[in-house]
Amino acid sequence: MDERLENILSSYNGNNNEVIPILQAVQHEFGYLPEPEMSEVARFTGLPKSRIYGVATFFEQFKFTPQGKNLVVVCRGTACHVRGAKRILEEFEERLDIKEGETTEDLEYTLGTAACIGCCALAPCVMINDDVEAKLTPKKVADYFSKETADEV
Amino acid sequence: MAGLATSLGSGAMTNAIDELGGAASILAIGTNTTATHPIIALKVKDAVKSGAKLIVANPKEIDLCQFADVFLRHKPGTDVPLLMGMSKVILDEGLEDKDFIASRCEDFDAFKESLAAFDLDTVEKITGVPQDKIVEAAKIYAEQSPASIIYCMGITQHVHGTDNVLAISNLALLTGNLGKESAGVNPLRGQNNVQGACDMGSLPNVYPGYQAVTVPDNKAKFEKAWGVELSDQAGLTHTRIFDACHDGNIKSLYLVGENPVLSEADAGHATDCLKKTDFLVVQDIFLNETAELADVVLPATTFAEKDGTFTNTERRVQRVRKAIEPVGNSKPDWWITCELAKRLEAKGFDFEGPEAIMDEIASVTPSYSGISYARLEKGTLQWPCPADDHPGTPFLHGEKFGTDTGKGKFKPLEYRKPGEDIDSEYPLILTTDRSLYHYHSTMTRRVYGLNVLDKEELLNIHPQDASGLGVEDGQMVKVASRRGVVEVKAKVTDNCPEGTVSMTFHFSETPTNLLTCCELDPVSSTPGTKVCAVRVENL
Amino acid sequence: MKFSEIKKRADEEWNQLQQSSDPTIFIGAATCGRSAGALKTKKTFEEELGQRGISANIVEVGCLGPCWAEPLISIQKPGGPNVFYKNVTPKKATELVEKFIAGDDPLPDSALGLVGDKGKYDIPVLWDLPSFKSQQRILFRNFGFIDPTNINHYIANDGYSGLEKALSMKQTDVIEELKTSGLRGRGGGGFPAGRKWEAGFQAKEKEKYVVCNADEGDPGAFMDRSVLEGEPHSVLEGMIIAGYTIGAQKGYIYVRAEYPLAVRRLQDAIQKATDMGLLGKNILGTGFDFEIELFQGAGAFVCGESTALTLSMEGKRGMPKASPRPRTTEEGLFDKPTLLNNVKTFSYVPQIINKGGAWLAEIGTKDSKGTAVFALTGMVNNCGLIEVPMGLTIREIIYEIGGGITDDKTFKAVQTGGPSGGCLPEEFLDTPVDYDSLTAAGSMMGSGGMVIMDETTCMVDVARYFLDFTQKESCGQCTLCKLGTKQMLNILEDIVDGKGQPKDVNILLEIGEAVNGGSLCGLGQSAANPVLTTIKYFRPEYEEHIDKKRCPALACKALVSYRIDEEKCKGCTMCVKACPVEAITGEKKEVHMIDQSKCIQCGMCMEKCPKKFKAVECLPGRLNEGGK
Amino acid sequence: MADKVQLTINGLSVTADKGMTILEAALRKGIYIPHLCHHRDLDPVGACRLCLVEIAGKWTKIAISCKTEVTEGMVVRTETPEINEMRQVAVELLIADHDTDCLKCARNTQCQLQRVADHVGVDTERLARLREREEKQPIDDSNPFFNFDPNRCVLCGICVRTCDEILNIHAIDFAFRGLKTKIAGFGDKSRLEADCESCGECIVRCPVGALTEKDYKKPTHYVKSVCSFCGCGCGMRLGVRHDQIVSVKGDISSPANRGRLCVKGRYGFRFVNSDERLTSPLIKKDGKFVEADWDEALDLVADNFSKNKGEKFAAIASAKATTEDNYVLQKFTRAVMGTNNIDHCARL
Repeated sequence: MDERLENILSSYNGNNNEVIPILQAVQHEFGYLPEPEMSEVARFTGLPKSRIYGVATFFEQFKFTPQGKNLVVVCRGTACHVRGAKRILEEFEERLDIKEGETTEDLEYTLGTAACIGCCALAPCVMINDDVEAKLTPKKVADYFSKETADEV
Repeated sequence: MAGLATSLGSGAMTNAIDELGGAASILAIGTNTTATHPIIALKVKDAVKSGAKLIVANPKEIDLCQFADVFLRHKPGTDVPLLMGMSKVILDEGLEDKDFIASRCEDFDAFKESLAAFDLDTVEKITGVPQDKIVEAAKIYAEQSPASIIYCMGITQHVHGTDNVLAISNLALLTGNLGKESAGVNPLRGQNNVQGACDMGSLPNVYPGYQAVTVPDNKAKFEKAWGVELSDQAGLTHTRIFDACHDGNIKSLYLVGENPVLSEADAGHATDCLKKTDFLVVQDIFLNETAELADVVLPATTFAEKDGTFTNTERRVQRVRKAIEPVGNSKPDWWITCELAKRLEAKGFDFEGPEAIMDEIASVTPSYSGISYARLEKGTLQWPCPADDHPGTPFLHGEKFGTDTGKGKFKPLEYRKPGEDIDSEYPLILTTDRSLYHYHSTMTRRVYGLNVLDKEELLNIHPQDASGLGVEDGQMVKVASRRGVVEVKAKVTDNCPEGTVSMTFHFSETPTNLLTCCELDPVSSTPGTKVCAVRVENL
Repeated sequence: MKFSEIKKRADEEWNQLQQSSDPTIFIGAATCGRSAGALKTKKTFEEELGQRGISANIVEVGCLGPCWAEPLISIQKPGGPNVFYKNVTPKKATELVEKFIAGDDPLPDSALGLVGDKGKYDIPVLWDLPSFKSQQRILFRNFGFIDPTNINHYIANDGYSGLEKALSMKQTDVIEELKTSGLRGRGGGGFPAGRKWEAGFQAKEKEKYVVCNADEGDPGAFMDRSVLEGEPHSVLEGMIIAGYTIGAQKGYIYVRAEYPLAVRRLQDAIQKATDMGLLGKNILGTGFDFEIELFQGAGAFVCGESTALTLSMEGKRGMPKASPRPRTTEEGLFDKPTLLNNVKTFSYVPQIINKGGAWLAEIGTKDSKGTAVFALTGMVNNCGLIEVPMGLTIREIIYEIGGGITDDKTFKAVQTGGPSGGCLPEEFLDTPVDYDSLTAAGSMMGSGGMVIMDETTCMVDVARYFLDFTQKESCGQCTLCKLGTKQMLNILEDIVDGKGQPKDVNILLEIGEAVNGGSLCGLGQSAANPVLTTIKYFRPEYEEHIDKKRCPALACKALVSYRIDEEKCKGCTMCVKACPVEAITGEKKEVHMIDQSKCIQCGMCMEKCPKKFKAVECLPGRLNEGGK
Repeated sequence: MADKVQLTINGLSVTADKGMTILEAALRKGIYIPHLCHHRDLDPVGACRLCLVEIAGKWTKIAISCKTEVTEGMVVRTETPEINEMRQVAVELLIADHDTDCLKCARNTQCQLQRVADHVGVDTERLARLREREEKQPIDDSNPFFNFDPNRCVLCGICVRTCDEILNIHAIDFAFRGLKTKIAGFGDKSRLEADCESCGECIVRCPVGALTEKDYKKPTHYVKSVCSFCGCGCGMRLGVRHDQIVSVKGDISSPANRGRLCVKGRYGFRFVNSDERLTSPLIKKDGKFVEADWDEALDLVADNFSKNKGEKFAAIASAKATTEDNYVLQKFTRAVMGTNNIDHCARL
């Protein structure tokens, strides 16, 4: 068993109600849910593997492929929608050359959406890693990337 | 079988399969139930779902372990100390059923004395099972009544298989878990009709209904019924018959529906014996490995082409019905044997059909007296069914045991080393098990889909052992015992404990039984195929 | 420790801050403040004060409410009032330090309002402002004033005294107070809290649970988050009282993992309450044990539904259980009796116990007591969190508190209740907000989102938006919700795409009624609401899309056209260069023309046309190739 | 009669057992209520929303009949205009999402969706407006005994519940969410790679053509018999067509298995009609087998046996053969050959 997984499991008892917290910890550690780790979680909790998979795939939070270093989450909330979130998403898709839910080939960015990140008064907004970027416009998105590129140079 | 017959008076399952559902605890020892008896395994899981406690005792981590409250992973061949250790815990904790012991059992003191040798320290050392687990299991078994034990070849196929069985019956007697619904000792019989074959006296020492051939009254009864004189000498057992063939003492062997070249322990030896037999008649549905050696092969029909009955592991007699015409020129087994008898000018073999045979069975077999095709048409019957109006018997020993005294007999036991010793040359223990997808081989190997699902023999080996030998998952290895060598693909898995490897024996391409040991249990003559010393080599 | 001692120490700490000889700067540092840059502002204050060698107290506080004014801070100089400043960027912070803290100019232009004695300041009193005047702050009473990570701030402001009082009461008396208060569940259903607690109390089993539903998932709603971030102890206190009342020893808070700050605040609050003996074993020496654990939801809207929520806590897929089934108070988490309430419901409880049920019953309407909390968003000037007495009208909320519609546009509709709610048109502006009035109008209270829409919002598109959400969040279990929402969405997409068919509105109504009537869970049974209410109130807009292929709000790309006004065009070629499909022709200094057959209605030309010309206009409907 | 309940369904007086659901009571009375996700062996989930009924009372309510227990005096109507409208929409939604190439489906005429659609009827105009699922999903034919066609799956969950509740294996479960929900094993791989034991219990219960037996031939009739593999002795019904066994069903009336079968029992019958079956007696001549007729073979054997009576003879019986076969063989050994040298593989 992977040592990192062993560490995670050591703080749990293997009860059924720990399934989601354990998967969250695994995802936090590995960046996604690798199959061998999910198998071990099944064994640890004494639950069928297919059930672990069924639970994991039910929730938005869990990913099954490696994710980008930076996570961009475009809010699709009502307030953001009426203030043009769709254009923001399109701008990110264009800049990153990926579609919603995908990861760039260099594993730098993953682009996602959320039902609402709860910053409605600052709509439209986007969460980049742990930071919220408020009152975005397509231009601000473009600026964000030119700044990134400039930083690299 | 010999074990339970001595201690309880009957070698069969004491309870009906359905009763497992009502058990408060179940001890499954020496049985990989989900693979060998899938439908009984479902009952066990049902019981667990409705609250029963499950104890699994097995050297291998089997599928049933997922449902177990306690998993006792004892070393192969250490069943006696494990079970005796549990008995000792029960007695030490005062959890025994004193009334039951006093009123229904005998020889308790000698048994109690023999328990002294099985203190927990010793038991832990021999079995490798931590003490607290043994205590936990003992308590569950003693306190969660009714308790049922199920066991299979993991108990019987040992050089001291009879001791193993007696250790089980001791445990059940000690806690009064016999003679009532959902409480009992249940050997899960392997073949579909092994119970019927035993009931019918396809055994060297008894007539139908377990009536000993050496008892003059029994001999007289059958001489009268069959109108001939009979031998008063017990015959040879299976393994001895093979030896006698080998030595030329037996000239003619009439072998029906078996494939010893693959299924017999130390199969190399068995093949030798058959080759040396003067005249070998094989009656089967396929030209299998054994039939290849025959002088004459007689084509029999399958169950689908004939009428008759099978008696399942819970003593349930059920009707088999002809669904299609015999394939080609094949004939039912009974018909072929009767034709031979007629050619030998014997009387009493002109049966019109299976129904007439059953009528004769009922007339000479007390436990089948009440069974007829007419009754079976309405439903199944569990023997003993001694009269036409008897409903059959779901569980045995309700009033008294079937022993000479009517009492359950405790048996003092001692620890004896398992079968073959390992040494530096043969450092691993090979134990045999089975696959869900095959039953022996003659039939299932001829079903395409089953061979897709389970296509080849695999040697299960613990990662630790594998890395020590430089063996990787999926590679071919050589397995050698003191009797033979086979090549097989390795499967690295911690289902197998360290020091033990396992294989099935369904594949003629990989004849596992070339390796196994045919040292016999001194009482039952069962070979100890579950413990055999081997060496694994990287190819 | 006795509660009186705890309280004494807390009061001391609080008074010390209040009477400090140093100025105190309160930074609104909830998620909304942080996203607007509050932490940078805070850092600036620290640096500026440090450089000047001014000693001051800097306190992070929860959200006051007016998100439009973030970053929002307040400054209280010794003996002076607490002055709130809006949109405090680092630059503004520097200015405030220089002019107000170091100097004496309170910069009235940057101020929002003040709390306390007005004194010499020429700044309006905060509570007198139109956007606060009709608010009534019960849940929010401490928001913006106390440090949520400082338990003593909470205790000094009557925190945990409700618990102390409850622990001395009989369980049935606690329930009586709740019943008297008329408090109804704030999760949306509006079930009377007293009756629910009573059912929990009466459940026979020994093992019971209290669960706080903090899985706030409605798009446009963030009230619960503000409570968790601004005053987490009030939720804990309510839960502990609940545990005492129904006889539970364990509570869980099911909080969205997408609320990291709220999670941290809760963890901190649980730890501090435990350390003080307000949570855990033998609470306040009464022998009552209660512990609270956090459970982070893994992202599924449906888990806001009670059975889906408890299932997911048990490590299962959050697929709601079909009725008939036992109530959660009989069989909930781990099949044990479970009292499940929303964050806000728990948060009301300490004050109800403290002040008595009759106090809350005074506020609000006959059947809806107390206050309503809304996240007021959309096309309204003052976005933010508001707390108003039940019964206030929608008009008052929008035009007084909200400060009217953005850019002086025309109000078109208000959406409440999240994806399960509905859109109400202008004629409902005078509807009082309470459970029953909103339901009667065809919408619902929900958990408190209120989105304002103006003339530029297309109602068909709004319905499509909500359906898209609901469809994506359907658990996938039952036929009607899973497939019905998808088919409705398909039709709505066709309509906004100009491919609507004459019978579409009827088909939408038929499917919608079947979905609402026959779905398995509460979410499915309200999934069609956005479609049904928009059809009910804005049917002509649908018909215009379908029959005339026009989007009157100019929001549906496929149903608008762009045209260059020949009079206004100066031939600057900005639009020609901007057009991604080369649909615009015309040389420099010549009037440009859009080829309607090539145009994809992206609107880039309109965006790029210099403001001084405003030569590109957007028209409803598609022009033919000749531009007619 | 304390354990009986009297109720009215569609004006008919119905007697039901206490604890029964309305759906069970109605079906037993011969009143059809459309349903897809109900199966008598499994716990109800109420997912298909087809079995809605109206229950009269202080507040008349609509409830799913598969989960609502009967109560004394209950008045139920199964077909009101309101319910029919909802059902019709549900059926149309299912049809639009379903591969409707029925004649090519192995469950044609046995399909519950067909039955429901037939009963409820559809509004063809509305149905035409619904969009079919965009992309067809590949059929999973990896298992040698059955196929899984996701395009015909109605996600009733009967297979998942069967594998869980009846087999306790739980090889498959629902995976993903919403419209993407599907039935999958761990990692959404092929069925062959799932923890599936191929017992076929789910194939038997699938109400539509999603799970079907490979190379299925419909039997002309069934013969009750017993499985010939292990000692469980499962009762089975052999499906016969012409001179072949073409399928096997579990026998619900058998107390040994109550209708359940394992992979060998359900699919292992194919050895019966194997090409490799022995069809004629064989006599070894010069080391090679030569076909013989019965008389020749039997005469040859009898001739040899007659010379080796007594202890020079032994018989090995078969635990696969019938009890009657065994009786005859041991009688032959003892009464004709004069020896007790008979045994079988009881110990193996």
